[in-house]
Amino acid sequence: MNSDVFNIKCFGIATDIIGERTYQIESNSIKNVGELRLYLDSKFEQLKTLNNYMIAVNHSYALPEDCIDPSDEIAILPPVSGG
Amino acid sequence: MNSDVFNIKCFGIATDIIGERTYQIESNSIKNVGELRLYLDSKFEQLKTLNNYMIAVNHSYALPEDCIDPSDEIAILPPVSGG
Amino acid sequence: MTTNIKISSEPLSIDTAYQSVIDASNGGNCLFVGTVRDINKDKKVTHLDFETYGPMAISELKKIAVECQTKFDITKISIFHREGKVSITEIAVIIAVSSKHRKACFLACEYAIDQLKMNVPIWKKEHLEGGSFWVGARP
Amino acid sequence: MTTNIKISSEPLSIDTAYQSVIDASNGGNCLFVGTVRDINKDKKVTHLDFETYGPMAISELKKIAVECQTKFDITKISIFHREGKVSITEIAVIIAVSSKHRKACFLACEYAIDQLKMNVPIWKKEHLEGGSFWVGARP
Repeated sequence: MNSDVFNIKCFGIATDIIGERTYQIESNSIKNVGELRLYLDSKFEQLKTLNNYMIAVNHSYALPEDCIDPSDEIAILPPVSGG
Repeated sequence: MNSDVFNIKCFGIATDIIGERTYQIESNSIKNVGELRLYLDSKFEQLKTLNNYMIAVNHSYALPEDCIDPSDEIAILPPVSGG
Repeated sequence: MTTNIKISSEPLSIDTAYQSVIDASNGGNCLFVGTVRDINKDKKVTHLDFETYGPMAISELKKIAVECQTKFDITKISIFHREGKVSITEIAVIIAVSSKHRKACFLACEYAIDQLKMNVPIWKKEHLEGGSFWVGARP
Repeated sequence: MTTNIKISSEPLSIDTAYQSVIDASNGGNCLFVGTVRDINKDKKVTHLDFETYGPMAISELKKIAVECQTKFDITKISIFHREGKVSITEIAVIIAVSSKHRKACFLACEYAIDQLKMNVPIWKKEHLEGGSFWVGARP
């Protein structure tokens, strides 16, 4: 795996919007969750039609200021609806 | 069954205090629940050691002013503790 | 509106209670299961005995079921209570409620057990290692 | 303190959930059982599909279980959730809680399902007669 490729897991409606279960981003400039969100929002306009979405890093909800690097497990979580 | 004999069903600790499952009272003067309670309280001092007790008439909780006659199904209900 | 009321000297089945309330139009099901504890107020309990005033207990349980259906947005409720001897960890009472949305089934289930404990003519005799007594009778 | 967390593609058993929380020192047991409704917002549902982010869902469910044990006076809690296809009236989720006294098990059970619905990465796709959609994704 290339060291500057982020592998982003997609779930629920995010898979439909992004068109893949794992979306790859090759980037040296994305350093935190906020930058990742800006990238995704510009690339996939439809993400803005959601009732928000969250980013998880290593199985925890992440804040915009949380740092990420390609070795992290990153996921796009649209609004959950379990239960 | 004698027409002026009340048959009072006893439950829980009331059976222990009164000593019988059905207690008979022969009386022409008891006309309502309040009078029955006065009679029982005077006869069985230990009823006063209870956290109160209720009288049921025909399967419903009764108030002191509710009339009773020997054809009614009457019961002494000590504090309930189901569940 | 469906209500199921039962007082039984046989063990109570959670599955029977659950099956009696499920409904394709309901998404929420709440069950309260009251079991017999081994210790009460620091004393070791061996078993319980429930005495019931049968016809009045059934009548009061029905009132609670109907009241729950009036007060809360539920469609089905079942209340089962044991009578006679009940051992430690056995089930004394089951209340099962189903509703379209979950909030109502929680509210109704808790209301029903609270009312049952206050108003239904059932008496619990607790058997301890050193004797027995009627619960809650005296201060 | 005992917690049981499970995400399963097989039918969930209420009895298994109940057995996992009973305890001779507890008198109160509350179960919430979430089932699949046939109608949602006036549309006929044929079945649901639950997608889960497995490891994170398990981790979030554990957090809820531990939080319940911190916030409420309970000793045991189990949370079971289905994944994959689930049919009408089948069980999607079971939360079982036991506590010494009943108030705590009701509070914890309701808190747990509220938190589950808000925070656990599980997504429900509703299949209707005329198509399917991800629940709650869009305004």
